[in-house]
Amino acid sequence: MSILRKLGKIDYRWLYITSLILTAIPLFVPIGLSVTLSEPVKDYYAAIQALPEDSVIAVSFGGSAALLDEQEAQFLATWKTIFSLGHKVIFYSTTEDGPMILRDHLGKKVIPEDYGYTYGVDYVELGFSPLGEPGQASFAANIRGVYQADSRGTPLDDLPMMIGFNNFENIDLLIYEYTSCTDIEWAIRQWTVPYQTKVIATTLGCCGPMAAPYYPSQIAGFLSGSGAGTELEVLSGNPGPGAAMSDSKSIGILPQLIFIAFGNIAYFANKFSKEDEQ
Amino acid sequence: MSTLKKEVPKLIVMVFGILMILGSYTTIPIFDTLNAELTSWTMTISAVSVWLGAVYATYANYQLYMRNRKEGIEHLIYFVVPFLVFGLQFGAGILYGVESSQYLWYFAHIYTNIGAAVYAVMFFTLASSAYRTFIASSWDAFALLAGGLIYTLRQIPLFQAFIPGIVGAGEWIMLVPNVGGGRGAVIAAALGALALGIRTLMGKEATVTEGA
Amino acid sequence: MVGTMELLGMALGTFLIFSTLSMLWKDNPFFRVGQMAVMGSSIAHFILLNMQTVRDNAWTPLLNGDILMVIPLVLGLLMYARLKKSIAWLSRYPSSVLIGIGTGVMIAGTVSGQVLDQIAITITDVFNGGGINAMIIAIGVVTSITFFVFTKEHTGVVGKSASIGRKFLMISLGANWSGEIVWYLTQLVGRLMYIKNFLTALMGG
Amino acid sequence: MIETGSWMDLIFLALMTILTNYYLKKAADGTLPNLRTIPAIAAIQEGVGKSIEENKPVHYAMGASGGQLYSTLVSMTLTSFAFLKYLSSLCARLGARLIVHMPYQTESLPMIEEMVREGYRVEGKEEEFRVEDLRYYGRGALTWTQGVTASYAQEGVGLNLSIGIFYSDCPISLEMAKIMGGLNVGGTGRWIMVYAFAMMCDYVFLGEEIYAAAAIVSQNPTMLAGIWVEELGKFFSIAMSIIGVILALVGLNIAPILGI
Repeated sequence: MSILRKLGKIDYRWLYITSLILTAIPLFVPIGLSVTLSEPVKDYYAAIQALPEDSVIAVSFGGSAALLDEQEAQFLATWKTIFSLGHKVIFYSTTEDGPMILRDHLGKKVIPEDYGYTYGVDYVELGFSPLGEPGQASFAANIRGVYQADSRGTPLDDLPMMIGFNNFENIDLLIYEYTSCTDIEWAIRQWTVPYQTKVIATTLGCCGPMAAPYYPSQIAGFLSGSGAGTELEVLSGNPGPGAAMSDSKSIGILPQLIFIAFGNIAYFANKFSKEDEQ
Repeated sequence: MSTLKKEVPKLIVMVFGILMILGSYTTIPIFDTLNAELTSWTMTISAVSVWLGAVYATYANYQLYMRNRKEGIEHLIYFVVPFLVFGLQFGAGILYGVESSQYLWYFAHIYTNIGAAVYAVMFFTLASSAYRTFIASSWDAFALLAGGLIYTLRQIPLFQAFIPGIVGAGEWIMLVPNVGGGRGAVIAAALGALALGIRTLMGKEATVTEGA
Repeated sequence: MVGTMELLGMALGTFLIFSTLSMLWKDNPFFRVGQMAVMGSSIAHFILLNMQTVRDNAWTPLLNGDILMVIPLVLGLLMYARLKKSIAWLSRYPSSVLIGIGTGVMIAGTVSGQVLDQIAITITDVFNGGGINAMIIAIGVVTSITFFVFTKEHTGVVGKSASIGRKFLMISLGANWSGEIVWYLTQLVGRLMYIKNFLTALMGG
Repeated sequence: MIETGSWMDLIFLALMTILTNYYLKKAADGTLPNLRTIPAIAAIQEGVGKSIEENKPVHYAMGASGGQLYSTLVSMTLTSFAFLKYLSSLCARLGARLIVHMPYQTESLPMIEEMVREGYRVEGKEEEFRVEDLRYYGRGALTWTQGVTASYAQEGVGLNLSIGIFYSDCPISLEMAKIMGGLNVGGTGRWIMVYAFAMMCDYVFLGEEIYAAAAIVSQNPTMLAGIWVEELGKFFSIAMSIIGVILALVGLNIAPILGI
């Protein structure tokens, strides 16, 4: 009995070190586990697929350098899906890191020109503005109120795609990429509620439960975490970084589950032994 | 003087708050224009104040060094390193621009790695806290444990493959009881925030009206 | 082949990952140096980006004749009044502007987005034939709000409702924990992949 | 003139404003709400006492992003200011050292200093206030968590009070304070992060409790009176949900009245 009780008092550092080792192993010895698709991911993909030809998609890009491990699979698979369908895209960054990540990824990992796109005609990149919720509202109502030029300094009116393009009326779908869980409300309050713009969202794994109350009534679909990014990779047939992470996550979580079991065994062993003593 | 120190700020809060509300609820163009203008102001005010942080950080760092300097040379290193890194990065940003390859090199290797590593550390801190608290010692604790475990298993490919129905169960946890509880909490917190907001605009919120 | 600068960067990155993770073991000089370096780096990065914001949002428009931009610039400068005690009260002016704007935006967005719409969705889901799940959500909403009632002791009907609400809240907290821990695990995997790539590059891979 | 679909919002807002005014008047006459106990409030004083006994500092954290003034989370910022003022006053009165881990939003720093100074001033000890104990770490959760953790490790933790806007910073700061022997008390209005407080704190303010608790610690009648308004809002939400669901079951949808 005393051994069982000790299971509840193991030094945390054992948990840390076993998790670290087990997470690392599949990086060297891949297992290749399959993934199962979930409804919000299927609906996210369906929302892009359902757009008529030559639709315009606005991507509110909330990329963060420190969170790329979680976000990268999502946005790479999303961009590949959009570009393969030929829709026009307007990227605007809501985080400081956004333009740097776009520069790094949108020219090296997914190249729009490979899909026959021309900058300024089929897609534009507006750069960073610390939008926040009021900024999202301003953008939806009057893009030029927030951006006078694109990220390269070209005035918006000199970009063919942006001529006569200035607010929500020109946008068929908003892909709202965010990292701060409650920010989903900004898209709902400033896009869905006032303009009934169709919104799909990508966010971190932790934000899934917070996005769920708004799905499917206010957001048509969402990706939460790199796991959902992996699902989109599978669904859209665009393999990417998500798949490589799956195995490590599967094995790395095991010590946590075992330690939770240990904690419960120790608790009940303690409880029953006290009852026996009484 | 009291009017300038206390009453005018209260009035400013009230006027700007009401202007923003009018912009949201009316179709009068002037309020929309004002909303956009004021929003732009907030970004500027905030951005201009950015050096304040450096002032506080420098002062605290200097005082820490003065207090610990006799304990060893390492404290001099701790004191100098932030200034050195600041100077190098700020210089690179000013000389080459924040979107230059030099700055991006710095950004990619320092900023990105430490940021991501801090999040990795959180995996461990959450793990140890779960080991301590995910104990089914009551029905409330059992609910916490069940919600946490089922949704975790749903997210991990290994369990998706070997536990039939775990995806459905995990989705159900997320889309049904989580929504019920979470929505109730959101409504309650929103009401708390609203009540406080209204008091603020009425000039009755102590944190805004009192100060040294 | 990876270039020398890239390899150097990866070595630095790997060192910083280890220094950050090392704090889990205990406080140590590597962690301290890493922390101080990050602080300097982060403040520099933040200042640079904000200087751009000032330039794009206020300075350039001002030079182009938008005279109104003087106001936010002056308000921003008033923040520094806090550093001198005799004029510290002046910093309340910009703070009040920000609080007023923030409160106005919050009120307008919260009433519908987080109160009325949430109740409406709960009802609509039942109306649209959401079945047992919609009913469970509705029960969760009502009982969990009861948990947050402060002016009634949690006894009798209120107590029972609050107790049920607490179960819903706990499940929600558990699900939130789960979402976070899997995300952080992803971050850990990402950093391990970075170190693996560095080792591969170091060996000429 | 009025935005389409906004009438119900405006009516709700008007009612809340009228009720606020009414209860403020009642508060002026000395009528205040009776509130159920929130154990975490008493724990703050206990924690300050523990810090003095152990000769360790009291830490106050409002989150890496806790200084948002012009966002929808401004209420949470103001709430954290109320706690900060209370705590600094308590520390000044009892003689504990207070370290404040400031958020990265520089626009909130003047108000933070003002709150701490005010706390010391009301106790007549403004000269004991030390600016170097207001710590700033730069932008984002990553630097903030590192700075806070380093401070815990190097200076010790008696009480760690964390109230404000927390994102993914609190899982490290709270757990590290716990591992280093601190008494953790705290809460946030951001539901998504409440789990971390529930798991890592010795005493927690669950979600909305921070607003009520801020009014209680302020002992300011107008803030306390405001709790009535929140409460009526909750009763309204409960009643509308129950009535709406019953009517929905018999085929009547009242949701459009609420704005959808």
